[in-house]
Amino acid sequence: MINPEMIIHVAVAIMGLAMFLAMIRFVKGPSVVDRVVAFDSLTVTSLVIISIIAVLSNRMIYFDVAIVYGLLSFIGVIVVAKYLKKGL
Amino acid sequence: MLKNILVALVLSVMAYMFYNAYSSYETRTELTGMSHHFASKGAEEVGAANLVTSIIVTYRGFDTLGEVTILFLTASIISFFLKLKSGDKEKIIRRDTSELLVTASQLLIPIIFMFGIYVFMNGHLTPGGGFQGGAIIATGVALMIMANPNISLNHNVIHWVESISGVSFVIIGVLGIFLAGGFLDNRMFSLGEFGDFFSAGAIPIIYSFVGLKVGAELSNILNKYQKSQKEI
Amino acid sequence: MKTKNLIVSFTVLMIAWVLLNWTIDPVNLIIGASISIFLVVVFCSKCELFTDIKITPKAFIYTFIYLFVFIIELIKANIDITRRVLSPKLQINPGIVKVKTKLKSKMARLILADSITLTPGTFTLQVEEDVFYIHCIDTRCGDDVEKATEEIVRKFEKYLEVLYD
Amino acid sequence: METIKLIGAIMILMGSFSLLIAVIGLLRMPDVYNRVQAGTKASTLGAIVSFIGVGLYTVESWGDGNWLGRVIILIIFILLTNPVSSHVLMRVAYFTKIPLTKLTKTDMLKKDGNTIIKEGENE
Repeated sequence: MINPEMIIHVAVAIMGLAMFLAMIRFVKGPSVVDRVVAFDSLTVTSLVIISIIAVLSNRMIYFDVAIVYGLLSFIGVIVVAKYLKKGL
Repeated sequence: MLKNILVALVLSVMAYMFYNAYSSYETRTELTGMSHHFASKGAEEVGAANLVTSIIVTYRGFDTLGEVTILFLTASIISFFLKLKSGDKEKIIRRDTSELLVTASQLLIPIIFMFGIYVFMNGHLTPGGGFQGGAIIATGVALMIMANPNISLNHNVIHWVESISGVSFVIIGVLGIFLAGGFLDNRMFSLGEFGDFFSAGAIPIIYSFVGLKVGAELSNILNKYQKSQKEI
Repeated sequence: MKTKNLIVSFTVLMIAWVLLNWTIDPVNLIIGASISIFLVVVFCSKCELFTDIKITPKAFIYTFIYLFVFIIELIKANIDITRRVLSPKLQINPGIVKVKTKLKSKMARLILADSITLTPGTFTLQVEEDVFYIHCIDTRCGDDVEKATEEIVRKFEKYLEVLYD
Repeated sequence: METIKLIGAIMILMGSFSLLIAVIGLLRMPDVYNRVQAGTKASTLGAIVSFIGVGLYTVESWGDGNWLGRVIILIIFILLTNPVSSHVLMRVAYFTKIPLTKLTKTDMLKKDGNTIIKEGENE
């Protein structure tokens, strides 16, 4: 039988690679929107990683952190959008 | 060039300071006297599953009152300075918000408020509590302001919520002197069963007031920002 | 239908509360209900999110059919994106096309736009009254509005018409 | 029990692949609009599949803990907010006149004359 925890560790490694690649786009991105998109996918990836950490350390309470983080990323994207359109 | 050198200088000084702080850091292997008392007796004395909450609201309840006051002061100062800047004339192009964002925000805002209320009512069981819940509520207000730029929040409602929750916080603290051991003593109500929703005496009530007060203060700041934008 | 809007909003908030607490302890439910009533009175008396929703057995069945169709489309979208992204030569043919929708209800339009965003190769760029401008990663229909509507919108619209007036 | 846990772990793995695809799309696509498309679709599905996997992985504590409720809330939240925020972002990209790629075949919004910009600049 394959150990499920091993598979999760592999998945986390892949997500780490994804975050690294997103960082490249974040640094390179010619426009602000590019950077925000890269940041958005970074956030989603880290949401998943937070939830996996919650599972592995068996702490349900970390899920609240994930929910609040998701909420803040949503608000953050809208704030940047408002800023770019000039005017709150 | 000079600017770059200055920035590099400041950064290196900061790096040196951080290095010093880091190199002199040792992990504590045992609790100090005070924290030993909190860690061993806290759960049974206060009855809250979250030890941090019990310290913030009961043992150090007076400090929390001070922190909320500091936040109030900050909000007042920010609003004072924002009013001054209304002289600037700068053209702001306003485009109407996307219809989808308006609809989605109408759907999301009640749920965000619900989550904020959940966070500060469960402060004695889960991480979070008054300050965090208040911040979540303020996030909801921020979404509301951004989705409808023409909205004007009722100034009086925010002030009433803030004042009433602040006064209630103090009143519960004073009640603690008469009904239990001292100021902000949570044992005026029964401690209940450990880990239950209704446990830890007055902590959920105190934390709800803290949450409402923090939420109202932060909303006040956001509201002032929006007002100052409009005047331009 | 003011009351229907309030009742549906209340139900949504109660579901959120129960999911957060994950208990059906009566005292807890009463607290949740009072918070929900407060929030509904404050926020949902002005908005008209659910005024047009239909609460009939047919609508109930169609909700599940809609979810099924949506999930199939979501998986298809990802296979599509994977194929495009991983192929050595980028096979893209982007463009902005125009489609028309008959839906009037705000909520139905939100669901429609979200669904379009998450389905293969299409993305809602701009919403004006009955016109959606859609950025396609692969435009096959060009400037033909009718054809684009048939291809992109109809598959969701026919279910949403049943769910919302 | 073990099998459900394994299925959950495999779903998390699938989700992580989808997130990787999203980021590769971000890197390879030629302009902002196609990047947003690839990024949003793949990362939304990746997150949802991963959260379902997390929900299945914690099968042992469905009875007492509230894992499942929070997982459901997160899934609904992602499904609702991610398309909306990307839509707002792409709209901003269009209105700040970030150019479309040269491969673009047709632009109906430009042909119709976008009314939103005109209205805005009157003010």
